[in-house]
Amino acid sequence: MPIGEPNHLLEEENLPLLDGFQEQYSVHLDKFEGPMDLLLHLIKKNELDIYDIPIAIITRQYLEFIKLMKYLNLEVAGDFLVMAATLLHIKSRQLLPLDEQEEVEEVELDPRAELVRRLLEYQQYREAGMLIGARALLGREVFVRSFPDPALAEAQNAEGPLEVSLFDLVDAFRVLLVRIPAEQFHDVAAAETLSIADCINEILSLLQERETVQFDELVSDDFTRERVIVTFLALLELCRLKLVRIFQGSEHGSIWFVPSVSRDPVSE
Amino acid sequence: MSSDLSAIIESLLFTADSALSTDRICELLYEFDKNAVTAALAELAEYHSGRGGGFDLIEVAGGWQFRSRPTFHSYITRHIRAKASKFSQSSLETLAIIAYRQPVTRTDVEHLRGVDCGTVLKSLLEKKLVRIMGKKDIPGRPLIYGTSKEFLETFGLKDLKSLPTLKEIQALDEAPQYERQEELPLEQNMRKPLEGDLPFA
Amino acid sequence: MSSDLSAIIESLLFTADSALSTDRICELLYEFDKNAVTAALAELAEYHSGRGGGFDLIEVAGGWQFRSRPTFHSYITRHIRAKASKFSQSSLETLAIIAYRQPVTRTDVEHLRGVDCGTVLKSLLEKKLVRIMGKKDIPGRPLIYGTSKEFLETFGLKDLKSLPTLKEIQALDEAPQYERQEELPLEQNMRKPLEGDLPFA
Repeated sequence: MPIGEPNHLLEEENLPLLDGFQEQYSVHLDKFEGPMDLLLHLIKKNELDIYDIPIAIITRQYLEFIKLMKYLNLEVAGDFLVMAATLLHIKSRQLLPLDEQEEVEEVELDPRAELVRRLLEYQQYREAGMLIGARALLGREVFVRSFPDPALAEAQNAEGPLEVSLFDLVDAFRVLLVRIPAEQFHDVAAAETLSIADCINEILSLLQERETVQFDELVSDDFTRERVIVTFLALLELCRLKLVRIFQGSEHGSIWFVPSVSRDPVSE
Repeated sequence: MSSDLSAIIESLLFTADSALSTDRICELLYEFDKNAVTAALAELAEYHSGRGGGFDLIEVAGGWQFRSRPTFHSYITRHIRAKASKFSQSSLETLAIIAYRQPVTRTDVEHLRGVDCGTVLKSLLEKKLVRIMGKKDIPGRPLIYGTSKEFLETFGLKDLKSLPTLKEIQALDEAPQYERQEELPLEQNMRKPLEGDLPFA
Repeated sequence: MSSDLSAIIESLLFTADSALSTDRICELLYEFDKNAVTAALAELAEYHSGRGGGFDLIEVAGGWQFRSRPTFHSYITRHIRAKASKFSQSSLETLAIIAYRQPVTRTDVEHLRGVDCGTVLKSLLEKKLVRIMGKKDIPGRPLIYGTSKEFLETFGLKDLKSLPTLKEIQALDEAPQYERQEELPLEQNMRKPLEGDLPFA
C-alpha cells in the first residue's frame, strides 16, 4: 500500500511545497476524478478566487502533485499530463510581453479565460452529479412491488409493443459474433455426440431450480443444429412421460416449459 | 409508535416477493414486541379492507400478502394484454443480423445463428420490424429481408446510417485518444466576451 | 362512483410491473372521463402520502408507481437484497453532463470532465441509464448520447425538468460571485437544446 505510509519517504525528499498538504493528499490521492477535480481542489484549498487564479502558484502545486503521484508509484493518467501542459502554456502566455495592440484587449485575451470557463462548468456538473447521487436509489433505498399478481404472472408472454434499446441490439450482434467463430458458420457437425438422456437430465435439473424454462435458453450456450435437435427430442420425451408441460404465450411467441408436477422430486 | 410499526410492516409486505408469515415478520423486526407486530398486522388488514381500495392485505397459506381485489380483474387484465413485451434474445439476435447484414436471406441468418429462425423471422415480420425486400437472383430465388421504417422508429434512428457500428461500441473500451482533446482556444479564435461577462477586471 | 374509479386505478397501478402514465391509464379505462381519471390520480397520490404508510404513489419517468418509502430501506433490506449499488463520482459526473446537456457526444463529455470517459460511458449504457440517440450531423458522425427512462426510474425523477436546475445548484454554493456563472457562454458550436427538453429554467 503505497498510500499508507508516504510521510517519512517524503521528508527525505524534502519537497518544500508538499509540506503543507502531503497529509491530506496521501489520503485523497486516489480520489481525484481527473485534472479538473484536482484543480478545483487546489483552488478551494488555497482559498483562491476562481476568477483570478494565480497561475504560477496553481501550476506549481499541480506539478508537485503529479510528482507526488509518481513518487507513490500511482499511475499518472495521461489526462493529468494534458492539463499540466495546458497550465504551462497559460503561464508562458502570461510571461510573454504584450504588444501595444494586444494591451488594449488585455482583458479579453486573458489566457486563463477558457480554463476558468471549463472549471466553472465542470464544477457545476460535479455538484449536479452529487445531487443526483444523493437521491434515494431504486433498488437500494426505494423498492417496488416484486410479487406479481396471479393474473399478471400467467400473462408473462403476452406480446405487446417493443421494449428494447439500441445498445441491446448492437450488443446482441457483438455477442453473437464473439460466440460463433467464423469457421462454424458452415460446419454443423459437432465434435462430440450429445445423448438425449443427458439432455433430459439437464432439463430436469434446471426445472428443479426454476418454475419455468424457455426453449431458447436451453440451446443458448450451444447453437448447433445437433444441440437444438437433441434438446427438442429430449423435450418430446419428457412430454410423453408427462414430466413437463409446454406453453406458448402467443402464436409465434417463445416456448416455455414448466414441470407438470410442481416441486415433486422426479422419481427414477 | 404503533403507526410507525404498521408502516414498517407495510413496507416489508409491499416489497416481499412472496407471502410473509407472522413469525417471519417478527423475526425480521426483532426489536419490536411480538404481540405488537401481531396486533399491527390485524389492524392493517382491517384498515385496508375497510378503506375499499384496489388491493387488500390478506392472509394466504400461512402468510400475509397484498393482493388486488378480484372484482377488478377485468380491468387489470386489460393492461396485461397490452403490456410491452421484453424482446427475447433470439429475436434480438435475428434482428441484429438483419439490421447489420441486410439484405439477407433466411439461410444467411440461420448460418450465423446455427438454428432455425423461421418462427422468429415470422414474428419480426408481424411486428413490422423486418420487411421482405424481394427475391435474390440465385437458384431457388429465396426471399431477402431487411429492416423497416418501423424498425428505425422503434430505435429512434433517423436512417440506417445512424445505426451505431460495432467499431463504435468497441471504441468505448479503447485507450483515450488525446489528439481529440480540443485545443484550448487561447489565441486568435477567442470569441469576444460580452461586456462584464468575464470578471477579470 | 369516484371512489370506485380510484379503487380501479389503484388496482391497475398495484399490479403493473412498471410505472403507468396518465395517458396509458386513461386508455385502459376508456369508459371513464379523462379528467376524472387525472383528478383521481392526484387524489390517490395525496391520500397515500397523507396516510403515512409503508409506500407512496409517486410520479416517476412520466408515469405513476407505488414505491416503498426510502425511510424504511433498512428494514426492507433485511428481507430482500438491495440490487443497486452506489454510483461512483465519475459515473455521476458523466450522468449529470449527459442529463443536462443531452444530446452530447463522448468528446463533449470528455472535454468537460478532462478525462477519458469511454469505460464509464459503456458501463452506463450497459446499466441502461444512458442511451444512444443516433449520430451527430458533423464530420465523423459521432454517436450522441442521452439519458434513458431507466435513468428517471432509478433516481425517482418525474421527468428531466425535475432535475435541479443549474441555477439551483449554483445557489447551493455560498460564494456570491458564482451568480455570474449562468452568463458564461457555452461553447459556440454547442447544439441548440430541444425546447422543453432540458431542465434549465
